[in-house]
Amino acid sequence: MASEKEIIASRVAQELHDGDVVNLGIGLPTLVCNYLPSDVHITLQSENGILGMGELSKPGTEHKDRINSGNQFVNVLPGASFFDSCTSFGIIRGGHVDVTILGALQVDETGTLASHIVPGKMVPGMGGAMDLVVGAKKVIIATTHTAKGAPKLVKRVTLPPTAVNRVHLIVTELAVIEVTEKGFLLKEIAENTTIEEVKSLTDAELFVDDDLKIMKPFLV
Amino acid sequence: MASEKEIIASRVAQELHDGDVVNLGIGLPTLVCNYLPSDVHITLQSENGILGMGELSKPGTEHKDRINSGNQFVNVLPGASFFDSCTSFGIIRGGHVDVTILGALQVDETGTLASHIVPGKMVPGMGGAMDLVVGAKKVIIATTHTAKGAPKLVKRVTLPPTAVNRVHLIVTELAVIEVTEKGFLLKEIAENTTIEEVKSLTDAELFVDDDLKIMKPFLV
Amino acid sequence: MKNKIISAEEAISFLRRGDTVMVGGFMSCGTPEILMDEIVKKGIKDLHVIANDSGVPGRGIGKLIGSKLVKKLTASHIGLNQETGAQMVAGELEVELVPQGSLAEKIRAGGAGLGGVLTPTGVGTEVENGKQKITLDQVEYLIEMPLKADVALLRGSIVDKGGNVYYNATTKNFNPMMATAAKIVIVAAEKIVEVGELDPNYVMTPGIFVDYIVGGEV
Amino acid sequence: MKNKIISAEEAISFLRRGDTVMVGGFMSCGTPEILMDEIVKKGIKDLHVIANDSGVPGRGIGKLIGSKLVKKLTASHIGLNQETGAQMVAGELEVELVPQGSLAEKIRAGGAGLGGVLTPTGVGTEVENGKQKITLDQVEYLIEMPLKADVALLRGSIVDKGGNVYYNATTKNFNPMMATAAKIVIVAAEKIVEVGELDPNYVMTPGIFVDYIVGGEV
Repeated sequence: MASEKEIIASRVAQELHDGDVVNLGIGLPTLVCNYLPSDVHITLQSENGILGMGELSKPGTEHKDRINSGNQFVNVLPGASFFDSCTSFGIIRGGHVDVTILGALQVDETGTLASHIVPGKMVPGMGGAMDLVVGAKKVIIATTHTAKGAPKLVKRVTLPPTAVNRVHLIVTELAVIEVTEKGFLLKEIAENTTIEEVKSLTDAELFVDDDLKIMKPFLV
Repeated sequence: MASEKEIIASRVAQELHDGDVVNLGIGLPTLVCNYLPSDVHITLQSENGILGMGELSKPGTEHKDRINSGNQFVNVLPGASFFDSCTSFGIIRGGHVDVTILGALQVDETGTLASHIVPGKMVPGMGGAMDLVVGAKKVIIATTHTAKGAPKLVKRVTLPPTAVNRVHLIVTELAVIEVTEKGFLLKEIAENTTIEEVKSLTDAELFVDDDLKIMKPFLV
Repeated sequence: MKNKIISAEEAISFLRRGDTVMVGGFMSCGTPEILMDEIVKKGIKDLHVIANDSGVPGRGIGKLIGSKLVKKLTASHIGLNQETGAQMVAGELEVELVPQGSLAEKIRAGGAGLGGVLTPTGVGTEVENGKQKITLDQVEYLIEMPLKADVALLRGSIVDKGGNVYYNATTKNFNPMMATAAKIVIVAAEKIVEVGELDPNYVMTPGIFVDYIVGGEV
Repeated sequence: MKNKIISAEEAISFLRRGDTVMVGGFMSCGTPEILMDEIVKKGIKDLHVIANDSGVPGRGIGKLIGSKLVKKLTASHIGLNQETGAQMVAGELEVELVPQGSLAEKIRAGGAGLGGVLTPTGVGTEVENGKQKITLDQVEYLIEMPLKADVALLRGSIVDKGGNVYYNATTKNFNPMMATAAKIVIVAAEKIVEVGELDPNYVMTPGIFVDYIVGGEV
């Protein structure tokens, strides 16, 4: 059976269009590339200074000068380019990244994201996340619906926000939810759950789209 | 006999030190290089994007892609570099140019320079001059003492200022004058003039240095 | 991969009367002459041109000035094109002068999503007019706000088919910043090569910024 | 021409206890390891390090953290070095977190003579704390002010004897900005070549910014 992560990653992949410039957060988001339709070619940006990033380097082919933002050795594709961090974040902040896909600790119905800090517990720093969420044209959150049973989709984030009112879409193993002016709009629901269950696992009001669809994660 | 321009350029050359990064304005300032002592090697910056600029390209050796800020074809020296206009003015504004040498329409006893506009008559634009005068560590004005008999060194500029309180030294065919907190300080005087004459041709108070020297333009 | 190579005529069809257009180059070095020629041919009027200067008569932006296609010019210098000054004095052309370094930063800010930069350049001069000032750590700065454009017309020395650009020598100048600050970016290429032929270390404008490539620039 | 090539020991003699030091690199890629080693060897304490991150234990800036030589760290991320977090929690190390793009701009502003930049990044977050906000055209921005340092320690892939630097692939990251923002700039070179061997088009940090070169970086 497919894991939650695979379900989420494959469904997120359907949001990407041919030609998109995409920045993938560390962890789950990096799986998205595995599920791209063959006619969808995207350009991956890595904020440490790459456009046109390829796959992880195979053992024995790593180059010490060529890493991704997750500190892994990577390849680059023909047509790639390298640049400094100011240029990289000019690309990000300037709206030249079409989609960024990130994880979340919490995301609320106003589109505010908390992803970088749990005071007193986990203080890794925001890295490039704040710039990415502010700058990317579309911000997709790829996350499990709950963490240890606690809802991650909430009315107002209680953790320190990473960026305010910037999330467009949330994809979980249970649902696809758009952040609208009214709040969370349930667009798609997984086969193996119910509207009631998704509502009960969401700590904010959930509007059900008139045209609610069944999630079809593994289309490709 | 040496022209006024040659006198000024050769005296300004004595202000440059081995290793200096120098930006020369169009016209008279470009002559300064002709009078450098053989043990003084400077790096010339051209604000259109060169460090390590060389001489003007000889006829037949010009390259269409390689001009200076005065729209002349130039050579570059070994160790040169090319860069974009943002980098170029980062170098200038950031204080990485040791000396800039510019002409003047007027310069006043507070170190304020007017060099880029005569309202209603000459409106070429400031180009890079405002950034250069604000950013260079040392601003030297190389100019004739008067223009058609009218003093260029004045109490307060009447033309629109190019930069305020930024000129350090003024070299004319008659004198070397430092801009101090008190005002114009006469440091050197040409052999063929008198303190009285210089004062009469200067439209501001002129303090005479206790250690007043005779200008020795052609030392090299 | 989308084909980005089009003709000069197709390229200039994206430019409309009254558009704001950034044009790369410094005294025409790095200016896409074939695109200037095509604008003149089509006679697209009332342009707001943002560029370092207005070239010289008959070269670079001078071609647009000479054909009276420019309604407003934002530049740092117009001294080497007497026609620009003449049209300005005659009230036919509005000229907005910006210090060269501030102009470069304003365009960069436009492309990099910055709300502006604080610069000491121009404090106490006419450049202050209409601009907000701010004092930080006892130093006065002008807030220079971002510039953006409808179309950017650039010149690349070597361009790959994906739009990666290499600018030779002093043709670089304002081109890389302008590539980031316009809705439609068109590069006139001196030489077009296959994707993969440019070393990723030598790419000066990543291909994602370039919408269209026109060959045949000289 | 002044000889810029010195030993790691001579280079680190310019660094004093309590200095603010910028260190290039992203997760140690582009960090001058031989200079980190020499600081550890000399045991120079109470440093204020400005860098993207604190490396990993035993690599890059992780070496300085491991030897407890850092009093304050200004960085965007410390998650891959548990020792940094532990020292912070123990009150031994002050950590100032800055969004990565803002950090890059702050260093660039320091080197480029800007009083700061206006960025939308961090508005509504704890990054606002202690910073001035400004609203332009109905958008709120933070004013991010410049960063400067006493010493910058960088890593160059190819460096000519005049100090011109070429950074390969992703070693570039923060190095070019840091080269402009410190009083003393030291580059650890993987390869040193004669002046004139680097194509002027491929120079990523002009030699005027580099005070000293140390060979032998791996």
